[in-house]
Amino acid sequence: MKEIRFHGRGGQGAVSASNILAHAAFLEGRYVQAFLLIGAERRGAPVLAFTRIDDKPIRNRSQIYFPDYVLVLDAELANFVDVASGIKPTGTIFVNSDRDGESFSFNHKAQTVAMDVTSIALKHGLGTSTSPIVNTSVLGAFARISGEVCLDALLQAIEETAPAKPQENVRAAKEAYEEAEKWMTKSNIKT
Amino acid sequence: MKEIRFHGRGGQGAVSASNILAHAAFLEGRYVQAFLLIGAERRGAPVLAFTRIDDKPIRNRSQIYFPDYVLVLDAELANFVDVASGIKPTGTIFVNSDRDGESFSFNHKAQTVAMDVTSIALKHGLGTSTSPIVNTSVLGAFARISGEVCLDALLQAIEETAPAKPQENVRAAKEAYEEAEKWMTKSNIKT
Amino acid sequence: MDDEIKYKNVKELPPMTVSTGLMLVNKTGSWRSLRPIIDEDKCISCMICWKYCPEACIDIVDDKPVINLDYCKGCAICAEECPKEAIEMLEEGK
Amino acid sequence: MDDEIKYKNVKELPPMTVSTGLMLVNKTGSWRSLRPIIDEDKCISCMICWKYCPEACIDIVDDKPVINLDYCKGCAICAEECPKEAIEMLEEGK
Amino acid sequence: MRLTLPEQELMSSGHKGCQGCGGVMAMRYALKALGEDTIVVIPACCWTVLEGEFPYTSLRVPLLHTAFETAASASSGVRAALRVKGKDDVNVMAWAGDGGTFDIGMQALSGAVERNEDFIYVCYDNEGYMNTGIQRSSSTPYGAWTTTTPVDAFEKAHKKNMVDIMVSHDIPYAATASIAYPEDLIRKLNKAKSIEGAKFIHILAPCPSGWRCASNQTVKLARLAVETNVFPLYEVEHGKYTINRKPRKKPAKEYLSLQGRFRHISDEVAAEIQEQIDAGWEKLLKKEKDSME
Amino acid sequence: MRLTLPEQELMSSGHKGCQGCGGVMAMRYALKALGEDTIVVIPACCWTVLEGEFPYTSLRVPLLHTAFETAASASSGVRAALRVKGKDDVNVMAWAGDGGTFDIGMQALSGAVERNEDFIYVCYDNEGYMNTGIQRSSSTPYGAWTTTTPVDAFEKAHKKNMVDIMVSHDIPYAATASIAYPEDLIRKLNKAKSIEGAKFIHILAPCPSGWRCASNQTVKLARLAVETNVFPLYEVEHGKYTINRKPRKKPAKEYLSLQGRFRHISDEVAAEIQEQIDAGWEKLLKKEKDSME
Amino acid sequence: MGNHAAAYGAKLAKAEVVAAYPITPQTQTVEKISEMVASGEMQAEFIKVESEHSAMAACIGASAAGARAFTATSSQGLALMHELLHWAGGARLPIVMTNVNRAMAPGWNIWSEQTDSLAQRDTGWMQIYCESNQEVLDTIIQSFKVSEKVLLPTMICLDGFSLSHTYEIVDVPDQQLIDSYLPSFDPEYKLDVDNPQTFGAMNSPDWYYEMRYQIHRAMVEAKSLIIEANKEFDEIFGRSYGLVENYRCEDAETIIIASGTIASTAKDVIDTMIRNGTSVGLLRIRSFRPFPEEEIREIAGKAKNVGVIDRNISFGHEGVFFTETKASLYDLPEHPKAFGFIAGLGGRDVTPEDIEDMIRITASGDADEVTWYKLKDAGVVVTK
Amino acid sequence: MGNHAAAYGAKLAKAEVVAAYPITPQTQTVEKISEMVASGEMQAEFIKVESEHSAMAACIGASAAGARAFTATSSQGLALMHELLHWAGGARLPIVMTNVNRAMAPGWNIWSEQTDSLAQRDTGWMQIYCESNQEVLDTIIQSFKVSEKVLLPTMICLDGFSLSHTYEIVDVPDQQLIDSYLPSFDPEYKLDVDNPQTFGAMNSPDWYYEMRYQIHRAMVEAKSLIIEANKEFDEIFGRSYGLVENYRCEDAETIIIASGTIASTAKDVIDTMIRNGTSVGLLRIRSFRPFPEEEIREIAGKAKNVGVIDRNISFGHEGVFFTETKASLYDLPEHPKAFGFIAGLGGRDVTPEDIEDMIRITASGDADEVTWYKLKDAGVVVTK
Ligand SMILES: Cc1ncc(C[n+]2csc(CCOP(=O)(O)OP(=O)(O)O)c2C)c(N)n1
Ligand SMILES: Cc1ncc(C[n+]2csc(CCOP(=O)(O)OP(=O)(O)O)c2C)c(N)n1
Ligand code: SF4
Ligand code: SF4
Ligand code: SF4
Ligand code: SF4
Ligand code: SF4
Ligand code: SF4
Ligand SMILES: [Mg+2]
Ligand SMILES: [Mg+2]
Repeated sequence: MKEIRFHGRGGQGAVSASNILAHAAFLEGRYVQAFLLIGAERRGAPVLAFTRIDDKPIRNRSQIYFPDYVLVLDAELANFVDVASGIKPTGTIFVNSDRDGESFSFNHKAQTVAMDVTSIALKHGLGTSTSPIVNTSVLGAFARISGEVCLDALLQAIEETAPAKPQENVRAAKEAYEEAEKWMTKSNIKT
Repeated sequence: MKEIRFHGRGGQGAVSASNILAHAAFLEGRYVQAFLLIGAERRGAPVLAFTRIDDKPIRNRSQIYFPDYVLVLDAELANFVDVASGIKPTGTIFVNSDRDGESFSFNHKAQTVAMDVTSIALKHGLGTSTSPIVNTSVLGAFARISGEVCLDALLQAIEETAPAKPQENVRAAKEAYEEAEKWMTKSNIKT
Repeated sequence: MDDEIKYKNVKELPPMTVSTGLMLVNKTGSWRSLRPIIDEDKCISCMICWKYCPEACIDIVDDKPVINLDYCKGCAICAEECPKEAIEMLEEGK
Repeated sequence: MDDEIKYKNVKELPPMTVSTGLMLVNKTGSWRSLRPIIDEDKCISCMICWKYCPEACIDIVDDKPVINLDYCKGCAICAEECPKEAIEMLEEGK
Repeated sequence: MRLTLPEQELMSSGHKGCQGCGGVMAMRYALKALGEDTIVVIPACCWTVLEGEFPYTSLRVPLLHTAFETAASASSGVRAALRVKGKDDVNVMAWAGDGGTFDIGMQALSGAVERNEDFIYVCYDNEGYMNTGIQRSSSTPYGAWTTTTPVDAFEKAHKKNMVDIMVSHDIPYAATASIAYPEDLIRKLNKAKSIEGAKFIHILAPCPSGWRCASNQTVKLARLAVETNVFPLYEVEHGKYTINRKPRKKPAKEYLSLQGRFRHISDEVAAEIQEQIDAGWEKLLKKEKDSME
Repeated sequence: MRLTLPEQELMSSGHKGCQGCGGVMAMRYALKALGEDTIVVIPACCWTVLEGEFPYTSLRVPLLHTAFETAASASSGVRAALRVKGKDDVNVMAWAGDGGTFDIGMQALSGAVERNEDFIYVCYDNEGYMNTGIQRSSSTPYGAWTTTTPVDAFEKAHKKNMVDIMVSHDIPYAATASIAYPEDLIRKLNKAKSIEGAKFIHILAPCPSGWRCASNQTVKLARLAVETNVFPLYEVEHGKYTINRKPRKKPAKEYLSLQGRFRHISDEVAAEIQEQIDAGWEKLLKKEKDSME
Repeated sequence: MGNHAAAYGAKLAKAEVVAAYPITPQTQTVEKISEMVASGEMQAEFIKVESEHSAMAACIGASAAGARAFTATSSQGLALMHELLHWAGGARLPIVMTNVNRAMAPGWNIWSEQTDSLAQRDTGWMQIYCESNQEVLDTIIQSFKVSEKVLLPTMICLDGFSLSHTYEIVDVPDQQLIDSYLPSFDPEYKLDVDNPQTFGAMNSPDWYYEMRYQIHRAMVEAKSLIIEANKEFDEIFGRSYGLVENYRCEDAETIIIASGTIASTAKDVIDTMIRNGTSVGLLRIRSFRPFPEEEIREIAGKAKNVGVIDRNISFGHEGVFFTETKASLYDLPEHPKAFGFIAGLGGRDVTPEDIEDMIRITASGDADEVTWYKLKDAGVVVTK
Repeated sequence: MGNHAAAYGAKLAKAEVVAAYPITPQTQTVEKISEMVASGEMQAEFIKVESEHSAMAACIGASAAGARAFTATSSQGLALMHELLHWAGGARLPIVMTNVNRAMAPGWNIWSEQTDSLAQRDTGWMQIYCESNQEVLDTIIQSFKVSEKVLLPTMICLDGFSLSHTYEIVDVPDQQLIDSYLPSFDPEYKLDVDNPQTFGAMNSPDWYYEMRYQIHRAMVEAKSLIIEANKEFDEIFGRSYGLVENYRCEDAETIIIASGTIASTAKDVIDTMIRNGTSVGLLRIRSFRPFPEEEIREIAGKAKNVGVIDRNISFGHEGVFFTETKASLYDLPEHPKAFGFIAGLGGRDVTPEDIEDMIRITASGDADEVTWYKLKDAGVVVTK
């Protein structure tokens, strides 16, 4: 089973992201679960969402304490929230940031990957510069980096479940996927 | 234990009568209980009330099925309601009526006593000819005939608990008591 | 709907409290201590008594009011409202 | 009332849900993605920004508005309402 | 012989209403107006008890007894069911006392009127909780005795103005009616029937037991209430007030003095009541005038 | 520097209201008006959640959280307790959303006003159930999208007129207010404080999250609501209407177009809305005039 | 009558705020209090609310603001309060209420049945079932004492009509003695402008669980406080009740468990049967919340057969007292046979003969687990 | 998410009247239904009531008039309906409702706990607790079938957030297949101007008792109908649930009893523990009303130790499942030791590790009768 945690702000789409990811994995024939830790969060406040992916039915309905992946939609959050909490030593933290992954020193074992997908999202007209909607772009990058879902499934999932602008989101995700590809080649990372 | 049942109509004061009787017995140092069988009765409709009197605390809280006395406040009721129901063979049925006791043939064993106390009540200004308030007068007569409570206790009880016109009610009860006395002498009944 | 209904035991009951008979079984004439008597001579058949009777117990028979004493409770509204004072209230049992 | 409250276990709790501390412990500055910057030169101390700030986080210091960034959520109302356009909203982290 | 009301009786004899009950008369008339294709919803009130006892009923139309506060909300459900079944020719009449309307059923009513449910809500008003033995409601008039407003602390609040409140809800039709004027009452119910949406009819229905008067005074009191302007007859269609009767005004005392519940009031209180009635009447006249403009 | 509002802050920073929340501003002003000797009662609404979390609060006055439908009834209890303890100088302020006022708390409010409880009932109106994620309430205006009135079946009912309903209850004082006009708002709360009995203040408090607008538009929208006559500022003292502001009217479109919740509306619907606003304004002018006579 | 006993109890306890709404068969309590407040005999604010829901809300507000609050209701009214019963319990407000037990509609039925109050057993209210009007009055006074110590509300239950409308002798104690027994209410936590605090805010999973535990713990602790309050009451007034009443259960082979007026009537039956040589006793449950688990175990655990009379039904299972009794006897090494009887629903009279019959069935040790006693079923014995 | 599964369930069941009110964490059901009705995808009247109380009242009116009625709520909303829950049960109206289990205020808490619905267990509603969103959807359809046969309403419970807000794979069956499974609602008794009848009139002690018996009897009969409805469902859709789920209890020495999502999580734990040699099984209670007494007896009666996990508390006594389980095992000749665990109140997470721990405590056969599991009490084990 793979467990993924999303960090975002109220209104940024972290919850949709967890659902879309689950949906994508479902399209690949896997069992999935996506949920949120609600604290009746308001617009702007930090929120958490989760996805579980497995090859057999998922019956565990308790929360995720030790994620395999952490996806941070807004790098600013990392200043206030312990985004690396519980991350498995073998895990990956993905941060949407134009800074370098290494500059975030969350956890000595888990690897940190940083990529600026905000610009991608904005390019496709998702949100505004002050509140970009980056969730699908993050997923695109994540799909490539983690290899947990294939691009086609992801794009189909976005098309089927994005709350608005499906095509724009699909395009953004695709571009982010490709950017991640480049980034990996550049960083010499294989999966 | 003595068990008494009252028959009246909604608005005629049968319930007060059962309370006053209980109160009188209480003043004589006895244990008492008074209650009603409510069917959400409306003005004019037949109603039932009950009194229990005993020398020890009364714990039985079920209804009275086999009364020692039945007091009928309105003789007309006898045409529609089985006022003699369950009366003990040794019991007494008192009917407020200007007819003769014998003319009521409720039950072969129990004795039936009839007396017109309506006129007494009216004389003392209790109610109107179309709706006389006879409850205290009935109790006055009952006190004499049954000997279950003494006149003084009854009068005190009336004074303390009558919902209105205490003095008039006291006088009516007293007169009814005296009338009953006469009636008993006349009928050659001793208690 | 007008007949008396006698359930003998739980098996005969409907599943819920559903009333299928009419209260006509309840002869409210027993409540009466005053009995209305219509003076046919005075009556002009205006049917005001019929109109106001809360028991709906004044029948119209041959264009005349006829009180159904099975149900009349003796409220005396008819007597009060009759424009011809054609209704008198007598004490029951007298 | 302004301090942090740390209950360690049930025995330290009050008997019911009673709040005795202030939400000042909750530094809502972390919610902000835009940061208001007051241009002191433009500012005329009208205090309209202070008046409308939903966070009550603009302090009055020496008759001038000073934004407490611990709490400012970056809603930009102050900037919008300032008659002198003396407040600019900058992206956080930039 | 000419009958001024429909002859059909949809309320049977044998019910358990008190002698001379005004609330019973109100139902008799309402059903005469609405006819057989009517479903009645009754929350807790005198009508709950007087209507019948399992397995008997005194209505020849379908009747749903429901919880005290739910006349309007349960009726909404009935209407929705009829709508979904395509039965659009059936009247839904909610039938509640003043307690069930002014007090505990207020919110359900407000909500249903806001939704503009297609139903006729009738409040038969006996100015108190009579079924439980004469307690005050917010319909109890100033000055009245009830068991919860004993004579040394008689009712001090003024009767809530439900018709006005309904009008403030933009109800298509609201009206007052009286059991002393059955023809008018029936006309109003017929009009209500013809209007789509929520309708509110407020019927004054004297209660001999609670008003402490003789059982033969019901109609007389209801009539006096109109003739003294204690309870004016009027209707409001889409905000337009029409006063149906502008009587040559009788003094309130005529009305008050017949009722035991006002027996305790002093001359001053009686004068106050008279003033209030006069002021209320003026206000109503003004509303009529204002709304005509 | 001259402050137009009292300086004292009885609402602290650190609360959890959304960025730019109008409801938060409303409370800030209300407490500035009423001061420290105030007990606040809050039923379920956004304020329940944003106010704080055990063991923290953002109010420096006593606050009782209570069930959704009980703002007015729980406040009645608080007032009774104060009265029995002889503490007559304490304000009791019920603070509820539009859902808690127009809908589920309607009856408790109606009852409390009927009893003329000595309290100030404030409804901060964001025109929907925002705490649960933007569902319609009976305050939601015609034309608006909410999650229960989706764009293909947008809200069709008109906003319930709570002030009128309160006036029909003979309330001593009722007023509208706006977070764009805090001085007026504070004046009204001060007036409410000075009047014995029940007071109702209806504050329009835009909600960026639910109205689908930028967080910096709150004050602007509230101002536009007044300037377009969508939400006129007026007060009613013992039935007398006074309009506090008669703006040179702006077109409603200016107001509507800033809000995502109206994005779907066609020109026809927009025109309808404009008509309704105009009609409402005329009606209000007439009420003012009529009630002055 | 019981309703007046309740009113006098509230008066003697110096309830400061009363918010109540009439309902048969509780109405006379509201009426009597109105009267006493109107005449000045009782110094309280009486809020004439528009529903029971608002009655409880007003009591909550008043109690939170530090006033002693009282209300009274029955059946539908109690049910209408349900959400706020949870509220009062969760808020730890020592409100005292009498509930006249009445059957729930539909069909409408105004007579005695305890389903109404038993259906509130999870709301955090203490529940005391009385068998006499004296007990009603005394319990109100005791309950304020206990409630205010443990910060939990108490519901005092009396059977409709058979107590509420029954006149009997009730000693109305002297106010001064009551005052010496029951101190005035001065809670540490309350709405107070001089010490502003917020009550009932969001409580996340961090501490909510512990808050709930505290409610539970307080109610468990109330057991000894109820006993203590009774003892103290006894010393002054010569009357005491306890959590349960052990009526001649010593060495009884058969024990019948009942509450309210059925228990009262049963005492006569027990006396007669013992006189006739049957080994039988009555365990009257007075406090149902807190649940007197230990007491039941101790008293009924030794019997051979236990019969539980339930004037209530939890549809789809069995009588509530029966379930909870069995559960409390569960872990005894050897436990009695238990039989449940559903009886007296909707005011069906339970006579001494009926009780004797149920005792005999129990004593036989051979019956269905649950019997719907005297179900009109053409003589067929009916079990669940 | 579970809330959408509920909405689709209602749609597939062709609910004709929906009257509902939003509340966290149920809101999305109301929203989804609004949407589907607005778009014409669902043919129903949706009444946007002003409170849950009116929601239930409207459902009562609609159902009495012969329409299939559905609603959804949670916690405070459910509690506000309480009087009308009794009404719907007493009136024998086959309304179906989903309740998202959430803790009761105060303090406000929107997270999972089952006290809200368990506190309704005496109202005459059937209660089914689900462990997955598929089960929620399927159960709505099954419940209309059963409800309409026995004329009783059903409440379907799902844990707040952990089901209501959890996205997972749900098979939405074909409408035609559903139609073949679930016939349209055509009740014999209803408000009908062509056959006027009166519902819910005064019912005196003469027959009220028998009416109550019938409700009870109908619910007991529902047991076999639930099983049947599941079987039939299984034949068409290949899924079946039953009154309880016996998860690897055969010959298990230790059996843990749980419901809802805790039971779901427990399955993983059981598998692991069995793999590691522990003799353990899970009895998941699905139908709490009607109460599956026989099933519990049969499955759990043979174990040595039984642990009951309650995500609820009946203050002053213990967990509701624990009480009722013990009561149902009471008259077995030899019965297991029983241990109660209060866990997960107010959304406190119950992890696989926690469950394993509770199983171990149970298996040890040596623990306090009731444990407040993981109470923050500085390591002290806390018992009731
Ligand atoms: C929730 C609830 N509270 C109280 C009652 C008791 N109750 C039944 S009828 C009634 C009074 C009804 O008054 P109103 O509506 O004016 O009708 P009336 O009896 O006067 O005809 C009351 C208080 C009830 N049935 N349900
Ligand atoms: C009895 C009950 N029903 C539903 C809810 C859920 N609920 C809490 S707040 C809320 C909406 C509040 O709307 P409003 O009063 O307008 O305040 P807002 O959230 O918009 O500020 C709802 C539906 C509840 N807490 N209690
Ligand atoms: S009211 Fe009088 S005159 Fe008219 S029909 Fe009746 S009895 Fe005859
Ligand atoms: S007395 Fe009353 S009930 Fe009898 S007929 Fe006349 S009006 Fe009708
Ligand atoms: S509103 Fe602008 S000008 Fe006025 S005080 Fe603030 S910053 Fe200065
Ligand atoms: S941006 Fe908003 S929160 Fe920050 S200071 Fe300005 S008004 Fe206040
Ligand atoms: S109490 Fe009044 S309203 Fe009720 S039945 Fe009697 S007369 Fe009619
Ligand atoms: S949802 Fe609206 S009302 Fe609620 S806190 Fe956010 S902005 Fe304020
Ligand atoms: Mg009334
Ligand atoms: Mg709102």
